[in-house]
Amino acid sequence: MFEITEAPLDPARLVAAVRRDESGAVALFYGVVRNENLGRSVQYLEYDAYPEMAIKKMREVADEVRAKFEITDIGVMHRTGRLEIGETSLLVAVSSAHRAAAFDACHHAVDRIKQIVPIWKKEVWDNGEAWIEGHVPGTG
Amino acid sequence: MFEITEAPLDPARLVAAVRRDESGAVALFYGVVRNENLGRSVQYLEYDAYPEMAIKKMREVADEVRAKFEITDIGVMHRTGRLEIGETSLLVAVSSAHRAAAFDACHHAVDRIKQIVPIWKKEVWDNGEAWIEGHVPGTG
Amino acid sequence: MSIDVRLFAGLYQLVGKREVRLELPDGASVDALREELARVYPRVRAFLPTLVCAVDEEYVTSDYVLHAGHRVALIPPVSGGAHV
Amino acid sequence: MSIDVRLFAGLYQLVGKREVRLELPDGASVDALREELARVYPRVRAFLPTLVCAVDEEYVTSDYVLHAGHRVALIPPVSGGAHV
Repeated sequence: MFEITEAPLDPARLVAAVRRDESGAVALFYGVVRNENLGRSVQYLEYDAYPEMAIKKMREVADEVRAKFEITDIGVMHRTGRLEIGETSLLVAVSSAHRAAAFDACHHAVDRIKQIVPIWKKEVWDNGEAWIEGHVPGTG
Repeated sequence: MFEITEAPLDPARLVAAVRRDESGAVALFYGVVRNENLGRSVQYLEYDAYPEMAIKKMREVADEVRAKFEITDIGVMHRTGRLEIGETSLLVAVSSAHRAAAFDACHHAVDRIKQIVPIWKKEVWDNGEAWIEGHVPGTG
Repeated sequence: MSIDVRLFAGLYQLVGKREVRLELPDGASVDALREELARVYPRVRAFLPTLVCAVDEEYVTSDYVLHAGHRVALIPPVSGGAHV
Repeated sequence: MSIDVRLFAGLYQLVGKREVRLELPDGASVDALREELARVYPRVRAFLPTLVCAVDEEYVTSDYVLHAGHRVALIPPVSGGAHV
């Protein structure tokens, strides 16, 4: 399951989608809007995405993770639009027979998503705003 | 939040309990009943616990994890009684400012819970059953 | 002294009780308590080597000296969580 | 040839449009496209070095040759997920 949506993310739906009867472990990662970044007090975030390509790149990350770790399934959801402090922007769920693979694969997936999936966030403070420039995605 | 309960576990309640406004990441681990173990087809599991001591040992694991990793909070829930394939027996949630600490702390907590928290599972197959002997908890 | 001992998991199933009261001499150790349990319930003897004792919700060693009023439990090897 | 270019995030905010149509000679490269964008919208020039081009939802290099019909987007440095 790979989704880009303006609606609040539903972790239960994602976990149900990745769990198999042979899965003994599910690792679920929440990326959450926090109230501070680099010393600046954050009011809220705004996310923009290139949805068609973001879904394609999420699938690419999933394929990479499946090749590298022994997992039963992986799913990713990312929210767009305005998000308040404490709201969830990113969910990554990995199911696996054993816990180590679930943790490692989920961590790796989060790292790769932040590197290659075309999604952007704008920080809004009380006295200004800025689009955050993260990774320049490679062409390889 | 540390709980032992016969009721189905509620991950949303646990995540809400550990999240802080300064948390940018939550790692949530689900231990799930799977349909097979060591080549035997599992019908269902039954969990027993020493609840007062299990809660005490969960808190001990949490203190250990807090001392070792930079996290904002940790919570653990374990279910007891009869659990069917696909049901969740264990939830461990860790919130943190940054993702690496959340993943590492959550993984470490799951390892330690399995070593020292007085909880036991019985596997039931179509032709028998056995209490699973895992770790002999140390006295140190 | 009388010591009430809580039992769990396979040990509970073997003995058929959640708690047993054992009579022990004052100053008896955890080892003596295990021996007394096996004397009263011979079918648990095979399991004795793997049983750890908890006193007041803390794991203790075999030479730990018990007192009346201690909350005592015998803990088989633990196996919480999933098969992962 | 006419190429429609999709814009996102800071680049969208700077240009004020989700998509711009650029006129380019046949066989123009991604570099030429970026130059043309900066000619029409001079305020994007400072951002050119960090923009990666995507063609048909795949990242391409600066010398990639564009064709009419390509789905083209300019991608600022990505920053999905949380600050973690």
